[in-house]
Amino acid sequence: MITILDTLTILAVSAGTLFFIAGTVGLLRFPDVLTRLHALTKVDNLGLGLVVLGLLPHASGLLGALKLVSVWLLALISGAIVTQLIARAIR
Amino acid sequence: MNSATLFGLCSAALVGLGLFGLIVRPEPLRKILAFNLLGSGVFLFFGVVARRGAAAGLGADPVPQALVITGIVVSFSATALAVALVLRLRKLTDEVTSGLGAASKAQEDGDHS
Amino acid sequence: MTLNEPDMHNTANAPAHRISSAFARSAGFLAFWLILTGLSAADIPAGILAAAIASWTSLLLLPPGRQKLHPILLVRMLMRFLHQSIVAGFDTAWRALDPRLPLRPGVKIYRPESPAGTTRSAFCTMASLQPGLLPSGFNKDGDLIIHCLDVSWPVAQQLAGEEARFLQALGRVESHG
Amino acid sequence: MTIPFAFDIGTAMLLIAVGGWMMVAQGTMVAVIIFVVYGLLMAIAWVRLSAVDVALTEAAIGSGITGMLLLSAAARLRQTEVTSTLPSFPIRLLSGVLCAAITSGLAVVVLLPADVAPTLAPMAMANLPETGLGNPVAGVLFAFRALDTLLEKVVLLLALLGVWSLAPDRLWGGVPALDSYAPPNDILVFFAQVLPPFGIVFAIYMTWTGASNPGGAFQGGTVLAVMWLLVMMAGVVRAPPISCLRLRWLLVAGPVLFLMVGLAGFALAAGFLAYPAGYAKPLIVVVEIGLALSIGATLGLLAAGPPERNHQP
Repeated sequence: MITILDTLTILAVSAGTLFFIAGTVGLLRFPDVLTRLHALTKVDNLGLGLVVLGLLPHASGLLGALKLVSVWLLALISGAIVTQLIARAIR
Repeated sequence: MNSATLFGLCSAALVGLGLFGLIVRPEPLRKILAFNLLGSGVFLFFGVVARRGAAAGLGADPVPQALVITGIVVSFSATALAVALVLRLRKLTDEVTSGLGAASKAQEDGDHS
Repeated sequence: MTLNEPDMHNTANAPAHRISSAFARSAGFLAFWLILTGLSAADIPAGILAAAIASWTSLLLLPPGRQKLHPILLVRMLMRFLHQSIVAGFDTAWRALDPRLPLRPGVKIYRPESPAGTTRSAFCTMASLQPGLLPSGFNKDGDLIIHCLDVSWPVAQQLAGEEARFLQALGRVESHG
Repeated sequence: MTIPFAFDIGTAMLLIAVGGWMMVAQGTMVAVIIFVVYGLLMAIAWVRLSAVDVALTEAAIGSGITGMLLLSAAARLRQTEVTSTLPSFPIRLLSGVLCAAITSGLAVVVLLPADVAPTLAPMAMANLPETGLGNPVAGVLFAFRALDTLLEKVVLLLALLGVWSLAPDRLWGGVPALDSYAPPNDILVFFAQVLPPFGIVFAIYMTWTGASNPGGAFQGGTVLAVMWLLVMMAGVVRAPPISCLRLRWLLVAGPVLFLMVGLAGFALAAGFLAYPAGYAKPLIVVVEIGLALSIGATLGLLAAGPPERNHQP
């Protein structure tokens, strides 16, 4: 039986996957490394965020949900910083 | 065919690839990479043995797993030593080819005595 | 140690301030520990030890500045930031999937208001998740080099607004210099 | 065919493709980057084989810190990279045939398994309650095969001695060249100021939880090592001279503690590396904490390489 929460999970995780695909398409289509960095960080952050959002209803309690969110936050911040490092290095 | 057999075949292929790279690639750092590929193939083979030994409510036999963990750490230390050797060798070769070798060697010997 | 934060004109921190920020950081790290382990009494002593070591390291690496954070402004800024990172994701995904590939990539220069050091780096990190922008280091004059997906975008205007909000939330007074 | 099995087929094929690509890629730097990707794929394969402890170790050591070491080596060698020629075609063909033969031999071993798969899992599980641990892999590492683990720590130290001894005599006791990457006010400095405290909490968690869940001193120590390397590369903390006495104590603290606990087994329990009944778990946790610190220091210094300049106090 599919509940409302399950529907939310399916929708959000599928949307997240779509964004990962869009990010990969950008990675292949964009003309140079700097523009590819845009595709990689911005689109994939949103994709990961949607996957995390979709998994939240299945987390074990509040702390489990916070664990998922902190995975996303750590990926977000390290992605934001490492992109700048790569951009600086290749500019 | 199950997952364990599949990864077993995968590990066989990786061992072959790593060995081939180790023999054929001439650059030292590429040899180190090939050695790591070969090693990870062997570790994966252990993982398959562990998975097939699943018993007593465990997903995999813990003894090969522990051996692999030890193996990964030892393989890292071997890699670090090999990289240091390659870098030192390259430095010495550069000194010799640029004619500085004799001077720096004399200085080192002076410090030594 | 070569640390650039806190501000140069603020060398002597009041001990009370140091202690309060030590407690705040320890509480934060303890919360992180609880997120990792879940609530279990057996793990709490190790968690307190971990939080103490982490906040000691944190104070060593990043001594507290004297700025007074505005919680409401901070939350509003974070909400705005979240919203913008979603917009950025949609924007870039749309550009990637559009068959015409609508890109006008280029570089723009922005002179940041925030003081050099941790504050400016934090601002750059925020800016790197803004739609279409990617800070890629500084030029010789200390100006920020921004790589943009679309150079027709009013980058300087957008960033100036963001930076003003950012500095307000940190409780810093804007100083033009 | 189920969806997980299809996923496994995808993972296995990707592993072989990426491994092959690593061998043929142009440029050492590219090959090293492929190696990091390969390590992460391998970690996924380990999860699929129900070996989460190994997956964590592979991601942290096999991909993470080995990747960092090889990347910096490739960057250093890039300026002076000489084009070496491949061996002649007959030799390549011969080695190809040889390697294919070895692969087929292994494949036959995989496809014709023993009637009853050999396993020590029931024995490990039967004796696990005596140790008080909940993670059977930790039980093997620190109770049933503790000698292996102790000797492995010694191997790590020997490797470090080997790396150090590659320094020229005049630089002995000097400082590894690490802190020359970042200008001041750089974004890397910001990273090194913000991330390490979280890394420390995570490393302690990994070490602490290793007794009953996947994790342990190896993975926790690796996280510590990476955080230390980060602050040293950003120039926030200076790299220590290798003559520093406190550093050397830190390096040997874990193995010495382990050895002392092992020797105490002669007096208090059945023999070398045996634990007195009822005290196994606290002793193992103490040893793991000491080992995590020493492993962190040793791995960090192994990745930092031999000293390259003299220490100026």
